[in-house]
Amino acid sequence: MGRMSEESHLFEAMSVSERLQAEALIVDVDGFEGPLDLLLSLSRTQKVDLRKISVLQLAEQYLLFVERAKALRIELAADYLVMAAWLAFLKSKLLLPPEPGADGPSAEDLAAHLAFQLERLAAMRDAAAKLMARDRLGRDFFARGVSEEIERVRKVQYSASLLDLMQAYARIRTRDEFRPYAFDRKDVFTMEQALDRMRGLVGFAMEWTDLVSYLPEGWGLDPKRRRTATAATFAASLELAKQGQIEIRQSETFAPISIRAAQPRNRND
Amino acid sequence: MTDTEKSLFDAPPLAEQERMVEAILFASIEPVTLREMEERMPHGSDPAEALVYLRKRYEGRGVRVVKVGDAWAIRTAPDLAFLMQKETVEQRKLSRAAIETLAIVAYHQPVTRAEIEEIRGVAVSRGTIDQLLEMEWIRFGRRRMTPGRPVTFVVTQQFLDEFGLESARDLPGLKELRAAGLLDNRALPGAGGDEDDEELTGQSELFED
Amino acid sequence: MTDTEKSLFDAPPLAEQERMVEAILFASIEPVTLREMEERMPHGSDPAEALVYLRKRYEGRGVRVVKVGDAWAIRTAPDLAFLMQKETVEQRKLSRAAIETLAIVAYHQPVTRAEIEEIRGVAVSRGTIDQLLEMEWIRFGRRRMTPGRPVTFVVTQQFLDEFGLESARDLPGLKELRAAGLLDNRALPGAGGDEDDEELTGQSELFED
Repeated sequence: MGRMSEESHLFEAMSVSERLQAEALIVDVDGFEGPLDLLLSLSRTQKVDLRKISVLQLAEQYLLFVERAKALRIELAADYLVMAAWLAFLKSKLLLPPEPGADGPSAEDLAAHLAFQLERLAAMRDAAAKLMARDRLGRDFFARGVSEEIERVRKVQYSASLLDLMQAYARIRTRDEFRPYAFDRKDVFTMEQALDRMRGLVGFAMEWTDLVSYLPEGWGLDPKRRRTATAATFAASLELAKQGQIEIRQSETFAPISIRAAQPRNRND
Repeated sequence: MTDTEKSLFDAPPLAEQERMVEAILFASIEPVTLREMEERMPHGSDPAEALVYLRKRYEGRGVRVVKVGDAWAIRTAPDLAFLMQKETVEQRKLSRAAIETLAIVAYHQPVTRAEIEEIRGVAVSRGTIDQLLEMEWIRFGRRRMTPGRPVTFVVTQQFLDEFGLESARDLPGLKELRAAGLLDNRALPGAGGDEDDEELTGQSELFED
Repeated sequence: MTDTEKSLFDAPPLAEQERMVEAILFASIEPVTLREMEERMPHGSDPAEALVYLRKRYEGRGVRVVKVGDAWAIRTAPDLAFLMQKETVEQRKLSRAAIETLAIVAYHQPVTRAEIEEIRGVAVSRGTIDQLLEMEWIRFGRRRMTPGRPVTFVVTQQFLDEFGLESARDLPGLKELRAAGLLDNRALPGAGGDEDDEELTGQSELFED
């Protein structure tokens, strides 16, 4: 009850000049940067510290503003109307006694938050003005007129190792023989050889068998020969797997690789 | 040849280093970081120490040695602005939205677009942010570790240079605003309070170093 | 300028004028004439006199006040010009032609250009030789006592140092190259030791000096 009388009291307290000001605001609606900006302008008419502002009165002023805008058929952006709805809700909450056991923030908390938002916006406005009033580069103080270009000196450092040198020399010496450089193939097991060998064998591999067991005889002991044979056999099995003749698996990195002949049902898939 | 070899072992005397820093700063329009100076000066030089002396030397002179973020520059004394009409650059007219957005980024950094909108109570147009980015007054900061990982904005060294600030800590009235709690990003009551903790890492980060 | 004028217009103190000249010279893109300074400074100022003091102040500093034509400017002290250079060192692999040429010089020194070309089977460009000379990996040896008295090339001490060799004799011979798999055994006709012997005669001249 007390609040109701307070409200009407506030209405009467609005002087003629304040009413005129409120009307001027409507004409100026484009000049506002959103509902919070409008609220901040309206709050100035209260001529009090923002911390002591009457949010209820402010809500009234805002709602009045929106009413007048409607009367003048001024189209207000949606966020102005959202704010109006929220302020109407806040106003009713402020005027009515709190429902016992009601959830959610109290009307006072909501009002305090709105006051905080206004104060923060005002503070930022003020800070922005102070910022823009500072001495500015190019207006009040100046940088060096001309910069001395930093000359980029690119220094190339060439390098070569002894190995490069020896390899180069070896290359020249081999070229002297007028024959293309060729590997000594005595200890090289080629993929073609491996393919030939495996084609004959995989047909019998019904179970998973370690790839190593497919290495040709006499190639497993000397590390160099073993390496080339392993590489060729592996490459050959990849080729056979590609052709669908075998399956290949490895349980994890560095684990033994196993192969077996392709299973008929898999071929039908 | 022998000189460079020598300098590998002995840094030049401090007075020489001061001359070098002086030459480097005079030669550059942009602020120069200590690191850049170090890279250009002979091995073992300590530009930071040389700067202490250089700065003192230029006190009260027509030009001053100023700190800009983590870099240094020489700038004319502001009281001599009247001599510089010829050099004056037309200041770009900024919209109210741009000025306010800039101030919010400076005072609340790192700040998300949603937070800027929350403070101004209105949507921030793409153009406003773009303009500030283009002027190199703001830049993207780290993403916020909240749902959606929104980008944040922070002010640049260029901004500090243009507004004659040593660091964002020197923004006018920053302390008072902090003390008044006006840099907090208080959430609407009942809208979940998680945001507040997050926000405390805002400008407060600036005070820690 | 008379005393009456001076008092009438109340020119700023000389120290102030010095500051002004300093700021003007600093901020100007081009060198500034005395006349221009005078036009920009408060009435009654005497930039010429201020310049005398300013010049003295910058004596021995990292930057100097210099006269450019009939105008004035602030410029880096010449002895600090090295600060205005940024040296970037780029590591690059020596070209194949250069490595081969170097190898031939190392194995066959002293060797003439014609001999290098004969061994490589292609012409050696002037640039390749120049590059190796410039890197101080090869140098001119004695002239060959043959018609035309061609210059010879030998490797330098620096080359030996950089490649970790006591002398060019330490370079692995063909046998070792072969053993290291760098040479194809069967490629050599008459696979005996002839080649090696031949190689030794190539290097033999080395032992003489």
